[in-house]
Amino acid sequence: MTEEIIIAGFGGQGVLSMGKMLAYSAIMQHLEACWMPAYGPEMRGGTCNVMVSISHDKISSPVLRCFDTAIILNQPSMDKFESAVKPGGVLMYDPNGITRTPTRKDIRIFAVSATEEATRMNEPRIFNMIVLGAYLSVKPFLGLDHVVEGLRKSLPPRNHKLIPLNEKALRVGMGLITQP
Amino acid sequence: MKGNEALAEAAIRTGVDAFFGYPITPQSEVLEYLLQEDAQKRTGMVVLQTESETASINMVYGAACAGRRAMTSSSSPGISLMSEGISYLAGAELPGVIVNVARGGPGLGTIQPAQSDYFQATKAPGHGDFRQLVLAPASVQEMADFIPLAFDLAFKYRNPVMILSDGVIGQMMEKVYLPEPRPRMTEFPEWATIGKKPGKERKRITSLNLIPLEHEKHNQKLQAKYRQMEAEEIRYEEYLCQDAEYIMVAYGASARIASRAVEMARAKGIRVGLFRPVTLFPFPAPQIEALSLRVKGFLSIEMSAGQMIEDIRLAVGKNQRVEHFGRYGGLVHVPEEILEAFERFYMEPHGH
Amino acid sequence: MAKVRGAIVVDTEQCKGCQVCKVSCPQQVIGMSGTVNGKGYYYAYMEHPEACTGCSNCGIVCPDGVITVYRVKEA
Amino acid sequence: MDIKDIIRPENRVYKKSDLLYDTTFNFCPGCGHGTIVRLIAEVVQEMGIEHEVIGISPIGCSVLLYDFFRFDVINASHGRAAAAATALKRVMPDRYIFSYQGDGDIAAIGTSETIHTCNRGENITIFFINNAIYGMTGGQMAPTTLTGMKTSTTPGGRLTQESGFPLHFTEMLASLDGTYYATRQAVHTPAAVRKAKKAIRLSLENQKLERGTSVVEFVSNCNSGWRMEPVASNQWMEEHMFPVFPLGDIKCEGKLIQRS
Repeated sequence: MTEEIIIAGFGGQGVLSMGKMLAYSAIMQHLEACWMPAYGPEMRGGTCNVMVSISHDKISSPVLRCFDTAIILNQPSMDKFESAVKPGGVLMYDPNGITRTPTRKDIRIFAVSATEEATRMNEPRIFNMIVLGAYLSVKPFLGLDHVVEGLRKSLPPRNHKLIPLNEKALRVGMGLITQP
Repeated sequence: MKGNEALAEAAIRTGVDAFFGYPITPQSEVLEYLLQEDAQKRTGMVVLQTESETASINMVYGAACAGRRAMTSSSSPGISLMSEGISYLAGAELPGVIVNVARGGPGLGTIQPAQSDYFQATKAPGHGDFRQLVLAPASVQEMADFIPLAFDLAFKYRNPVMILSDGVIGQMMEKVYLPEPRPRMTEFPEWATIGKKPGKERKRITSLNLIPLEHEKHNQKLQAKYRQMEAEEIRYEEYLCQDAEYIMVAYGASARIASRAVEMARAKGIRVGLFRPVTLFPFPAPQIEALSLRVKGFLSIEMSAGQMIEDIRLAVGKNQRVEHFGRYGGLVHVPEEILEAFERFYMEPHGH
Repeated sequence: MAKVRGAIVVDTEQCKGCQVCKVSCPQQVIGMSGTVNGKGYYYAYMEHPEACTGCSNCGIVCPDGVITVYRVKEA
Repeated sequence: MDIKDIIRPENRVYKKSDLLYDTTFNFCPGCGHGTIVRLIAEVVQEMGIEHEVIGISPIGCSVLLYDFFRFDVINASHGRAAAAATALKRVMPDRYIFSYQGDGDIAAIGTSETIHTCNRGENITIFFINNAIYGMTGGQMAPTTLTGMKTSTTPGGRLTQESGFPLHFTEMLASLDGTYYATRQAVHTPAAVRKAKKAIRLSLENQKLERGTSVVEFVSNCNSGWRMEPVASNQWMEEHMFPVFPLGDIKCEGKLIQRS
């Protein structure tokens, strides 16, 4: 099994940390994982993306052109990465702020209204966890307990009190996907 | 762990005595990690944010004079500033480890990854007739593993050793097994200037020699050292080379990306292998020469306009065709375009 | 009353004849030789040895450390 | 009493330090460098620290410093002695570390390293020999060259509108919070030598206090660069250098000295 993912949005959405969570969770499940961020000005509020590879085998290239899954969180990323999904792959996006919905017919497309849900829950910070939860329900190869373990590993101890909230967000996300 | 962080943690575990560094993207995590992890408290390691890269390398020089394990880390423009100091280390025969998490140049260039410092690292890290050992990690694991290796080599040869990484390897995260902790040194080499021992002659460390005949002798001694490195220290990795008809040659991040291209080629039934130099100096020329006698062509994959290819051509001589495929200026190849380039060169009937 | 007598020994081969000692001597003891040493310098010497008090001024200003100073109290 | 009766080992009151090799200094006749090197050796010997001291020689006239001292010495690259000193002290805090630098080395190319070393308050001693000229390379303008002074690169005399002003580098260093002691000395007369030697001793003793950096500037002559006889150069130095670079303490025990 090899799963290659791109998560793309803008800085501050938690794109990098979502990717980090995925990578950590995979390692908790004794898989190989590689996390390759687009670094630089992106970290300071511009567009931002991260490539995550998860596999049973040693990971070859950390840099990829085509992906099994694209998680798209803003319109510029949609424009850039819709075409990068492998035929038969998955495109998941948050419709908030998306002006042109994806049109490809050879891939599976899911919408997850994470921004809306996070606002409704009055917890805008857990937006990315809702998206991650949605992803886990589409690609259920990572166990939730491993994800929570990965969360514990990736969060500094002072933020461990937020773990229950994040876990809740993951569960909310898992029930939130719709196929447009 | 990020490559940069793994390298920093390995430095603590290797019992490094001193780290001197100045922030620069994409390697700032090294200095940050050492200070956030309080390396000074963990092992007594001296960690200092310096006023410039020039100061950093000269501090490495100072600590090396005391026989300590000293290192610095920077990225391309910062390494340029260090070149004088690296030359002094080599001239005075001092051990030191310099990490270059390379970015695109020339000039201020870009903060994106590149391999355009190959010439600088392997041919001209500074003025004068000298060489430094160059290790090129291709994974986060090697970022960690090469720290103890680099110090072993630096002390074995009393010579600077460079770890030539790039923004991809420095910034990416992978699973890593950290090296076993080594104790800090308590005994120092006999050549170190740590205060004259009673009854013993005092020591001096310099790279200066105003008598040309003596200086030539000193240089001959250095050259002998470099020949010994070429005989003993070549490191490389072969992937699917056994039955290969074509060889891609790549190091660092390029090697990782090219390995995927090799797999894609194999899936199409093309017998391609990957040869990865791990040491860039000494360059695995004899191994490449041996391969050249039984394959049909080489493709050098670099995040540069073509630098390592010159060493490959020297090794191959007239035996075989050597082509280059590079992305540069901060762009990184993807496996698909490497395969496309390979097919363009070698699979099309009228390849140029 | 005890009289203080002094003397200096100049390493004439290392002396570079700069005369800094000569002008520092409060008793005008030091003169410059009429012949040169192996390096070609006119070196310092005690021109008036009887006047030397061994004050060491010449020794401590000598840039080349070539002067050794001796002193005794004469009964 | 015969001279022979005076010249006996028991009557010896002054001789060159045992911590200097018995070689001729490679300085020009009458050069203050020799006196300063001699004094440093004397102080190290008197303090009994020759097993704990590491000296750093620069680029320039004193590059061969290490040929003279019978204790450990290293040679740093041009201007970077303070950086090397920082590292030596940090990895060996119990050792005495000093650098010995000329005006070009410390106040031109090495300005940044020196300022930041003092600003960090590294517990080291910096000896700074200011002769207002580049001696080794043949008498070019230095940062401390006096206004109007002729050098090979200011043949008509230093013009401030072209080349700026003589740099008061020790005062700059003294203004930094990390600098504990800063003084300006000379070695051209016996009285000056005695004072200078005390300053050298204090600057080294300060290292044990761990209160910051000690800087000792020596206003010195360069009779070759100035194209003068040694004795005349010392007179010229008194008349022209001292008014611009007045002797005396600039900062003691971390406090700036008010001068009238």
